[in-house]
Amino acid sequence: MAFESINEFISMGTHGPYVWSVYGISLILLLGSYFASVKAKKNQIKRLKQRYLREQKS
Amino acid sequence: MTYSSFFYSEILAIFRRKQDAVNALVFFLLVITLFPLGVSPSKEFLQPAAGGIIWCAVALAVLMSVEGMFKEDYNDGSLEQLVVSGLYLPVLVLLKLAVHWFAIMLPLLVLTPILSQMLFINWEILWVLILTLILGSPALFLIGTIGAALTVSLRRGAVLMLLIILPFYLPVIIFSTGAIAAAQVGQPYNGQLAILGAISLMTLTLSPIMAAVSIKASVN
Amino acid sequence: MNWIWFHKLGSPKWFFQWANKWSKFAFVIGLVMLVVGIAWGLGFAPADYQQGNSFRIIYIHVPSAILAQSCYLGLGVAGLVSLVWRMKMAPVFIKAVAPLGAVMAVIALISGAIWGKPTWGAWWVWDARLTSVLILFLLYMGVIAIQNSLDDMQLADKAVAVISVVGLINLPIIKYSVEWWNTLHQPATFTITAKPAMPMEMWLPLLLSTLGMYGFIAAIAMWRMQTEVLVREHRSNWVKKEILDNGI
Amino acid sequence: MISADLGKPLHSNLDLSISGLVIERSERILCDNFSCVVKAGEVARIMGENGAGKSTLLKVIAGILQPLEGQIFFSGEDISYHRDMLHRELLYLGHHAGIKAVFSVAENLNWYCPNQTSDAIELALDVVGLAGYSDTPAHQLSAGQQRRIALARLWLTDKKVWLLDEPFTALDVKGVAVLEAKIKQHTDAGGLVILTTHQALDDSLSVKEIKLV
Repeated sequence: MAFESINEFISMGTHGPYVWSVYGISLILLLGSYFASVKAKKNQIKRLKQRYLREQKS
Repeated sequence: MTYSSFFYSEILAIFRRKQDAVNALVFFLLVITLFPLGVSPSKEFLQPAAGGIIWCAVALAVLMSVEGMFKEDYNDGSLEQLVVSGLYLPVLVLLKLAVHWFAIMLPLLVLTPILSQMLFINWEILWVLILTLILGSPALFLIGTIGAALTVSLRRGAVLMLLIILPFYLPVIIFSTGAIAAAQVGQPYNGQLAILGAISLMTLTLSPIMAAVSIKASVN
Repeated sequence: MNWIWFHKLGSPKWFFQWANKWSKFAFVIGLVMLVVGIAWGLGFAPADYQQGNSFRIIYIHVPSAILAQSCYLGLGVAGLVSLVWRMKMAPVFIKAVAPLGAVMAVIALISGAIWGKPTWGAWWVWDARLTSVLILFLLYMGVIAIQNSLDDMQLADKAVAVISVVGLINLPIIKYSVEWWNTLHQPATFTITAKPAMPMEMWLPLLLSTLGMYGFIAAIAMWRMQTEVLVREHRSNWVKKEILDNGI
Repeated sequence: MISADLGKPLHSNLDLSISGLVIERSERILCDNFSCVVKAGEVARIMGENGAGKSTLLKVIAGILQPLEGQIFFSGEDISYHRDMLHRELLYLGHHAGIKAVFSVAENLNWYCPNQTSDAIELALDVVGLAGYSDTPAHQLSAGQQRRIALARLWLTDKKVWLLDEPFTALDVKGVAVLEAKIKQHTDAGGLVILTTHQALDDSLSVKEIKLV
C-alpha cells in the first residue's frame, strides 16, 4: 500500500478531489453505458416476444 | 450524355446561377469583417491573425457553397440520370468540382490582395497566402463533396454537413496558417506547402470515389 | 489461411449465438482486470515524483483514450468492410460502437481536464493529446449525428461507412497536424502522460486496466450489436425461434 | 444505330432477365422472389396497385436502388452489382426526369444528346408538342411540358433499353398515339421497353404484362 492510512488514501495528498472526481465521473459514465445497453437489449427482446406471440394468436 | 456535354452543362449551370458564387464571396467577406469588429481592429491583433482569419472564412465559404452542389440535381432527377448514364461517376464528380472550384476560388483569389491590405498582410506574405489557397483549397472542395453527397437527400443537411466535414478541414487549416505564420517570422515554409499539396493529391484520389458511393446511396 | 471465420462473422445469426457465448466471459474478465488494475493503481502504485498523487488519474485516462482511438480504428475498418464486401454485420458494428467510442472520448477529455488543474494550474491547456481527443470526440459526434439524421437505413449505413473510412484515413493526418501545430505554438510543454521509462509498479496496473477496459467495452459492444441484430433481423425465422424457444 | 449492312438490327439477341428479386422499401417487402424475362422486341408493362412498387422495380432494374436479394441478367451477363453494361444501352425516365430549370429546352436536350443537330432537336420537340419552345427556359414551362422535354429524348437516342415510369401522364390523346407509335418502332427495330402506366396500351404493341402483388 502506498498510503499510511485510510485518511491519507482518501485525501491523496492534496489531490484527492481531483482523483476521486475523475473516478466518480468515469464510474457514472461506464455504469450508464452498461445499464443503457443491457436495458436496450432486454427491451428489444421483450418487444419482439410480444410481437411474435401476437402474430401466433392471429 | 458524354463527359464533355456534362462538363459544358455544368459550366452553363454555374453561369446561369451566378448568384450562388456571389453569395459565397459575400459570405466570405462577412466572416472576415466579424473579426475586426468582434475582436479588435488593431494592427497588432490583425496582422498575426490574418492568415487564420482568411483561412477560416475560406473553409466556411467553401463548405457553404459545396453543400448545395448536388441539391438541385437531386431534386430535379438529374442526379439519377448521372447514375444511369453509363459514365464513370467519380469522373463526373471531379468535373463538377473543377467547375465549382474555378467559380468560387478565382474570384476569391482576386479578392485576397484587397483583403490582405485590410488585414495588414505584407506584400511578401500575400504571395504565400495565395499559394496556400491554391494548394489547399482543392482539398476543401474534395472533402466537402463527400459531405454534400451524403446529406443531399436531407431537407436541412447544411448543419449536419458542417458537423461531419469541418473536423476533416483541420489539417488543411493548420498547415496553411502554419505556412503563413512561418513566412511572417521569416522561417522556411516549403514543408507546409508540400504537405498541403500532398493532402490535396490524396483527397483527389479518394474523395471522388467516396462521393460517388454516397451519391449512389442517396438517390432513391 | 482459413477465411471461414471471416464469412461467419458476416452472418448475423452466427454472430448472435457467438456473442451469447462469449460476451459474458469478456465482461467478467474485463471487469475483474479493470477493477484490479484501478485498485492497484489507486492504492498500491507509487506516487509520481513530480505530479504526486494526481498521477493516479492515468489509470482511467489512458485506457479510455486508447479505447477511444481503438474504437475509431474499428469503425474505419468496419466501414471499409461494409463498402467493399457489403458484409451485414459491419454497419451493425459501426452503429453499436460509435456511441461507446464517444463515451470513451468524453471520459478521456474530462479526466484530462481535471488532471490538468493540479498539473498545469488550468482546467484546459491546448496540449496535443487533449486537442486530438477533442477532435476525435467531434468525429464521433459526426458519425452519430449522420446515423441519427438519415431515416433510410440503407443510406444511413452507407453514410456512416463512408465517413468512417474517410475518418480512418484522415485520423493520422489530423493527429500529425495537431502534434505539429502544438510544437509550433508551445515548445517544450510539460505533457502529462508522456513519461520516459515508467517503473514496473506504475506500468503493470496501467496495462491491466487498459486490457480490462477492452474487455468491458467489447462485452457492451457485443450486447449493443445483438440488440441491433434483433432490430434488423426481426422478420427472420431464427430470431423468432431464438426468442420464443430459448426465451433469451 | 441500326446497321443496314447486316439487314437486321444490332443487339437483336438482347434480353433482360430477373430472377428471385426481393425488394425492400422502408421495412416493407415490395417484391418477394420476383422473376421475369423481357426479350428484344417486347414491351413489358409492370402492373400493380398504387404503392405496389412499380417505380421501385424500375429503379432497381436501372441500378438506382439495390435489391435485397436476386439477380439481374442482361443478355446473359450478370449485372446485379455492376450495371455499366446495361447503362451503356439504357434510357431511364423516372418521376423526376432530370430537366434542369435554368436551362432552355434545347439546352436540356443538348446536354443529354450531345451528338444531335439542332434540326433533329427541333423535330423531336415538334413531335412531343413543344414546337417553338426551344429557347424558352424550362422553369417557365408547366410540369407536364417539362416531362415532355424528357420524352423528346426518345426521338434523339440510339439506346436500346428504355425504362419509362408513367410516360403517358403528361400527354394528350394525340401525344399518346405518337408515343405508342414510337415505342412500336423501337421494339420493331429490336429495342426493349419496360414501362409503368395506368393507361391501356394500343393493341398493335406486343405487350407483356408483369404483375406485382
